[in-house]
Amino acid sequence: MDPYIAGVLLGLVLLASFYLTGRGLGASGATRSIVVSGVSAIAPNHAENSEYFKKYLHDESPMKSWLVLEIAGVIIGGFLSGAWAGRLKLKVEHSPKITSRRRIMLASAGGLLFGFGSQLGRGCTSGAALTGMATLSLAGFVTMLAIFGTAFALAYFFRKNWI
Amino acid sequence: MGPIVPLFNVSNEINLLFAFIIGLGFGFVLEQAGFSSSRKLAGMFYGYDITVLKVFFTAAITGMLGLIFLNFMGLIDLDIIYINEYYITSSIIGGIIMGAGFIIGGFCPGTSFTAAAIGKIDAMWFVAGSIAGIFLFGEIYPLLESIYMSNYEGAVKISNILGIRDGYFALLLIIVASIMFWIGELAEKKFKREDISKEI
Amino acid sequence: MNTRIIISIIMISLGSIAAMLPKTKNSSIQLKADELLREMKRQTYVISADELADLLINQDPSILLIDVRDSVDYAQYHLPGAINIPLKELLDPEWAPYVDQISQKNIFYSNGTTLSSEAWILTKQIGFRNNYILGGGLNKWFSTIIKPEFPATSAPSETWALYETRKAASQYFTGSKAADKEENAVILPPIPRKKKTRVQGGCS
Amino acid sequence: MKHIYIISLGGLILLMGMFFIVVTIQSNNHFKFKKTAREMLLDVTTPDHYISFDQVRESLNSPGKYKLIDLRTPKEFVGSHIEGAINIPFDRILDEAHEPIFKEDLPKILYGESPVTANAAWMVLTQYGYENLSVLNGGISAWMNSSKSEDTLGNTGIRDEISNFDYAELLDDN
Repeated sequence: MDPYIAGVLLGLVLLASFYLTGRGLGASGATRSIVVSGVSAIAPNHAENSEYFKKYLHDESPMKSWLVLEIAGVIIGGFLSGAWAGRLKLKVEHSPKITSRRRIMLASAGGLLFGFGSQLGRGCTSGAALTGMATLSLAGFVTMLAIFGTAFALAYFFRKNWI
Repeated sequence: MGPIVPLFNVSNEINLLFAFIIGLGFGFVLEQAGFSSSRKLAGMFYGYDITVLKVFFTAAITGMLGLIFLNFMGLIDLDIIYINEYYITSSIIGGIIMGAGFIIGGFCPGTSFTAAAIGKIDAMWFVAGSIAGIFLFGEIYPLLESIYMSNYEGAVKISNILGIRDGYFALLLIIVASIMFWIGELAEKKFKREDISKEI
Repeated sequence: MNTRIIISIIMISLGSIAAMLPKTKNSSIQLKADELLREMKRQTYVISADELADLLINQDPSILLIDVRDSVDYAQYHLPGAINIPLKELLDPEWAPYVDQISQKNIFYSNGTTLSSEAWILTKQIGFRNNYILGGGLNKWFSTIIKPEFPATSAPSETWALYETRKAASQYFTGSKAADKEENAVILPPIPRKKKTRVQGGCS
Repeated sequence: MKHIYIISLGGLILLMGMFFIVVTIQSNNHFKFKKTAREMLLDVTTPDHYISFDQVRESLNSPGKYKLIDLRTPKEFVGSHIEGAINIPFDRILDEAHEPIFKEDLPKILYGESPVTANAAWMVLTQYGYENLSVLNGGISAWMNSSKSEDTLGNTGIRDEISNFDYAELLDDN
């Protein structure tokens, strides 16, 4: 699909989300709900008195939150689109220069950084940057510039992993 | 008259149904745009494939123009729409850490779920990593609380800060985006990577 | 034709239109003159004295009587369970939880219908819902419910039936039990409508 | 050649956009109230817009200096009305046709079946921006039988809001 058309479609999905529910898209919030429900399942008292997690332990279960349902939709939507385009295949995608083991290490390290950063920045590229820019919020633009700026700055040091 | 859920007191279950349907669209479009491949995502930083830039900015601009026109026609009430709160230090530091995570991991949370859905094992590891990252943040939160909460500016809009109308700022952003698209396409020709683009 | 140029041209022209849009403060709830006129014409907001007597006798918990006269008249006499919001304080924020809510039925009343319909017109046009008025006010209430006039002997049976119900109602309101009705008339705590608060969202 | 096609596409969108803005602004401002609810509340809580029957009777003998407006339905108007009055039914007061009448800077007196409808019309018209409007302090029926006996009220209180009973005392003796 032509990227511009995909961009317009994504914009319309974002608009539909605003019109229907008054809030934009998000992703890292769902991962946090997974973590919160995991921690409260394994060590309930620890979750109760942990400064950060208890904020998300209000009455109903953390898994019954807006973002978790949205991410469930994302996974199924992605699967359908992959199936339709014939891209369903279990594999590790990596540049020929690195081994898949190294790629997996990098991916999990990147995930760790992104998870940590998304909590600190109150949202990831879709939650804070994309939604923030659509509503013209300053936080959106600052987060977007910080994410893309740092990525561009560090690109040189990690070029072997990609090119 | 939007937004529907808050204005018409729609029940939570229907709100969650909306979330699922919106998620379906979100996931489908992300995958169709090719965001399920980390090498395509990283292409933007190395110039060989700037799909991310095109999709991301076109989506943001479409959403922005949509909100402006709907508001003008009285079909949506912008006082109720969620606008991200702006905490200066945590937005910047958080963004920097996320930027590093982006260039190292190759995904962002939304795209990692999409990629994991079509079988990318590295994306699954990315999700596992982000779970660990969030857990880590939760554990050392008391140390970071001061940074997390410092200089709160409220849900401030960039057009208010610059003192111009929303539509006016949208026009400026569109012009800047068009220039970036043009430069991006030049870069794509210059840093052409035949070997990668046929793989993705 | 390269899609980038098409998309850019379309977006630039849409953007320049957006730039020309005036700053609209679309208060989504301010009624226009013709809309208000239509609402007034429909008269769906008027409750008759008989209906009110019925509601009070059945102790319908969802109604709240609001006396829009000033405090002197209110102190002299007010309907059981009524609260006093003088007309000039109607739009004060302190009364907003009572006047701007969607869970209960407010019934404005005054001696006649002038003050109560003024109160209704002012609240209706700024989007407050569930507000009604007592048709005829206390004058009508007393002349029909408290002191129902004796129908002519030749009157049809319905007027007799109506007279009987009104006589019973009058007993209810003025009989021996009337006194304690004053004290235990519970005044509903206001259930404020979740007004235009910002939706919670994002990933924070 | 291609570029002209593109420029015209952009120009076309621009023109459509301009037309669309003008139309929406036009329809948006149509029938918009000039005064806010709070301003109206102040006007209403200082009820100096009522005119007593005597004042109207005096002005009857100087035609042309005032305008009487009957808000009832044409049928009722034909039945009986104060002489010299013109008929604008309540739900037609905002029609364009009647705009010149309300725009005249003559004192305009509204009356109807009951002073409540006249007062309601007065509120809508005043908030809509018309000036020099007042309300007959009583309905047409009260005016009809008051013309014989002299008018006791003057324009001190709103006739409709006077309590016909002494409520408290009435309840005690029951």
